[in-house]
Amino acid sequence: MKQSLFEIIDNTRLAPGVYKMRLQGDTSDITAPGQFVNIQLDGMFLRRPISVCDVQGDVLTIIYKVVGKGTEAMSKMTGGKLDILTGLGNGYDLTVAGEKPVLLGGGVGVPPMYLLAKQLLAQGKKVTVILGFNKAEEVFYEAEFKALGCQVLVTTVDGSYGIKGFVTDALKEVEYTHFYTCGPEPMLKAVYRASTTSGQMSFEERMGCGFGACMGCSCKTLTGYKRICKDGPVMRKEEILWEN
Amino acid sequence: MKQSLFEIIDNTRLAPGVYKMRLQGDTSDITAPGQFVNIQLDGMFLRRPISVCDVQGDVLTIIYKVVGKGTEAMSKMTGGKLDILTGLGNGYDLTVAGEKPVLLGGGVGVPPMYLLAKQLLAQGKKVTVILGFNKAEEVFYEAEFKALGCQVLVTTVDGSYGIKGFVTDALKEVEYTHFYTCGPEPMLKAVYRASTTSGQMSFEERMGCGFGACMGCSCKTLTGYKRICKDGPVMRKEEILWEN
Amino acid sequence: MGKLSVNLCGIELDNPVIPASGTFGYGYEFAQLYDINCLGTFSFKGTTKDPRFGNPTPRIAECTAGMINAVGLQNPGVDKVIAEELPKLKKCFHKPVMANVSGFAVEDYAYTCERLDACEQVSWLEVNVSCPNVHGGGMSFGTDPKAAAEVTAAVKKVTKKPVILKLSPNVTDIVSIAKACEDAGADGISLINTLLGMRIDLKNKKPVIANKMGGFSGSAIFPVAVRMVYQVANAVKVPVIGMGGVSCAEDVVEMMLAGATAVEVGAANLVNPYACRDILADLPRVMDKYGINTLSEIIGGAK
Amino acid sequence: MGKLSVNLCGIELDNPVIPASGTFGYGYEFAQLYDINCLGTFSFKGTTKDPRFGNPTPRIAECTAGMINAVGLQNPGVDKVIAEELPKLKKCFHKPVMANVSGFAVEDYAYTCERLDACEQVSWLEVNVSCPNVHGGGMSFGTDPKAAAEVTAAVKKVTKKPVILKLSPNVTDIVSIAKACEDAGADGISLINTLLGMRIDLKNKKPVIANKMGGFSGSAIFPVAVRMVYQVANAVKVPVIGMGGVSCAEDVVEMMLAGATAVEVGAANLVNPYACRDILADLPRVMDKYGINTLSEIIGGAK
Repeated sequence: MKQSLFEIIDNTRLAPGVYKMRLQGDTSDITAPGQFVNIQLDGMFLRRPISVCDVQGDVLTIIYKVVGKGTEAMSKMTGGKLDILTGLGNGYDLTVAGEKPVLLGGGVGVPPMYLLAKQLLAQGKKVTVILGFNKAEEVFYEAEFKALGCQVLVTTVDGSYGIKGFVTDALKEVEYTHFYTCGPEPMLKAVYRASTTSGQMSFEERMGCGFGACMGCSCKTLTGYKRICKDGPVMRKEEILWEN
Repeated sequence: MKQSLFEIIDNTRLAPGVYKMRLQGDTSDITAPGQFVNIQLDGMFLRRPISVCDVQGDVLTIIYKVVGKGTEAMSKMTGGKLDILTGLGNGYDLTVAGEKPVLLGGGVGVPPMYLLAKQLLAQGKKVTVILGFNKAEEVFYEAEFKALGCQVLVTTVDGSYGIKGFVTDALKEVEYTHFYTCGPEPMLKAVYRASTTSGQMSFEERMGCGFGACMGCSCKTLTGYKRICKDGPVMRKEEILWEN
Repeated sequence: MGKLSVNLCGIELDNPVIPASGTFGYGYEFAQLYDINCLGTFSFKGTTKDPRFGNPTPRIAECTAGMINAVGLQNPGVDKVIAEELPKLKKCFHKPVMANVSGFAVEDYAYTCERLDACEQVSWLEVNVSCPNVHGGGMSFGTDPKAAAEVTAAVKKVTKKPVILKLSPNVTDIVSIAKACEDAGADGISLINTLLGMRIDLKNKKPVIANKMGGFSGSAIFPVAVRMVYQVANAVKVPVIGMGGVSCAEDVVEMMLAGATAVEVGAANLVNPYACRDILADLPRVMDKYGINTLSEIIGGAK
Repeated sequence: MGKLSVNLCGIELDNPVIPASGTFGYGYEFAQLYDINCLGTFSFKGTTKDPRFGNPTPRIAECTAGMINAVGLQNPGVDKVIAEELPKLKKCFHKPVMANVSGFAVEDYAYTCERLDACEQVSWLEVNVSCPNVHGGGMSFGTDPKAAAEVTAAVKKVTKKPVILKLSPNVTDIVSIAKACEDAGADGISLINTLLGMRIDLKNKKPVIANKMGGFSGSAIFPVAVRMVYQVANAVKVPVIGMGGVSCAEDVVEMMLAGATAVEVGAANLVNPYACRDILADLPRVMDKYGINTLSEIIGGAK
């Protein structure tokens, strides 16, 4: 973990309420895809945890959804510096991907799949990415994933774009060795049930500190109590305990 | 009273910890010298009450001392807009000045004397201004008052500039028909005692609202309870009741 | 009922927004800024049997997201309030108004309420047993269920108008006090009054406020207010007026979800004199954003 | 004594800055960021007799200038704390440390304190009778002078180490509880724990926190903390540790002027992991600004 100031390069709208911000700063503590950063915002007591979408040299890319006053304020930023804690969370384990990993991202669960796909491709894996949205207008980053060179499937619940249904409907058609997923809990559960291989899933929870000090985001797993911010956000399928 | 946004024109240092800010906006509610404005600052719950130094058309000039985090932040401002309540307080009554009014300002009690002097001179009065400071480096606005065309006497407690002593020491030498004063309470008391004519004095108190709603700045006078922010800050010598 | 209207103790309010006593004077300062008849009603400056100057100054201290006041119930006394203030108030506010009453003995409360009961423009009596800034009285009535019940019963004897007990948050068990007031006949409960707070001036190493401690208000105390409103609204049958740090339309909705039938706005009026007008203007937008058709339907909605 | 040093229950601290229990874990997360041996000491995560997962999530809600938590004393239980956490802690922190203890029965407190008494790196026992987030225990011991005294007496029987009672601010009369603890043998008092607060999510119209209510902390509660520290420090002879919303060096000085011998920093550590280090770095500047030669001389200076 490192605390440092990042300079906002740009901040662009990708879809209704979804923005992409590029920041320049010390990215040296960001060591794995699936990690997140925690951003301090004026007038907000708690930092805002946001997953890492991409890192290139000293440029950090995040994609975030406007959910409250904090992210609302972020969406209006055009420049300036932000106090950011980097290198938070465990991130995904690439060593167990096998030859044909599948990546499933739902809504704002899509961004962390980007850096993951990039690194898996760099290792010569055959990467399939399934992006799930509610409707056509919400779809983002399909072209970016294609540009990386992965096979990309897009699903929309209302069928207004791509495959009609959920990411799990697309998963049926895919042959894979391991899965990586991030998205809302109902989606994670569906993927958990539908998947036929080992896999890793990234969880969300309201956090206090984001670095393991406050026990605000604890969860029970088959391997004991875990702090989603520090021992997670990525959990292995085998250790997950669904409480409800 | 009016609430409106003012644009910062400039903000310059006059003396150690003393700054002059010029703002552009709707000054129409500023009707008398001795009134004050109440300024909202980011991150501060209460507004900052600051006396009016000058008004020319839509340009408001204030002079303020850095006493805490709020005024500290103000001193660093170079531009932008401020939410300001204008037209607060009763202000000085010019109708009773007589032919030779004397104006006594001590430290940050100096600024309101400027607009007052200007208006009295415009009425053809012979105006004498006594400016009191602790030491030479604190002296400000002597030239500005001279430029208006009043007789200006400066006192410093340590004698490092002008007349050695307090404004009351200079007052002895002046022939006057009425006095106007603003400054720290000990100075007001001294002027009250030393003065040989009727006069008006401007008081300071920690304020809540600044417009008469909260009763946070009440004081007892010979003519009843007064709210310094609304019935004051200017009191007539004849009504003052010194509690300590 | 309309989109914004609520029923407070049998009297319909156009909307639930009520400036809190002590932050709105008798209304005129604000009437110069906007037509205060847009308000549901307002609770005018706390009234006592005899005139009071209140506490020595400084009476105000600033805090993060709030302020401390130790005014100490400055007011001209009930006779002058009725003779001079209410007629002036009537000129700028044409709706039923809420009278806020304090005292130092049970008899004081009864005397003052009886006098105000005779004023037809007064439709609710908000009985303040929670002023932290007066000695031997005020809050001491609000920190003991028996004393609070006594005041309630005494006031109920002298008026047929709705009696609303304003409670102090500086207690271990707010529910027991609210219930004691309800059992003694209170027609409503309003809370929270200010938290007892203190600041020290690092320059002179003394308390900022002459009275040392004072009442802490402002958005900082909102979470404590929501909690107590929720606890009390779930324990009593009479309507609850929620207050404490309310400064925007979202806060009004949150208070009502917690169980408030109406919402008082206090310190916010002092920093933004247009606060209540602005909140009213923004309420419809916030209601639409969160899918709320009428405010009356969300009262106590958070279970 | 040095410029910053203070004496806490007979043990000299290099400085009065102490990370509060529950906001600093067992120190390692922070030891990765800076050498935590710069701290006066720290109070490690609240320990109970048996392991606890704590409350369901969400456990956290944001507020203006603060946050609500309802963690509910998650900890591995005293045996594991002694066997696994303390040895790890010793590696990154070489000074005497403060153990924070909670329980659900008087016997729990005694059991846990007796076990920790045997650990030589533990020099103070901070007994938490004020946790708002556990049912049947925690705060209930801290809202009744008799119960608080009972816990104090039981713990004093099993240890010779200084026993500091951590009190809840959610009470009518904090002084009576502090005095009861002192009379029962407490060597010190620490306060304030969190204020009981609540937030409601306007989107789903439900309490944000699964446990509904939780402990409200952060700079918003500072004025309440200063007031209670002042009241208690002026009523008891034992040293008082002040906490509640402390987030900068000025706050530390204000707490000490109010009567605190040492100062705990809580929520600030969660938003700025370097908070305590930054406060320590800034203290000398603030002391010079306000003409303070040594911190020990200003304790209780505000009269």
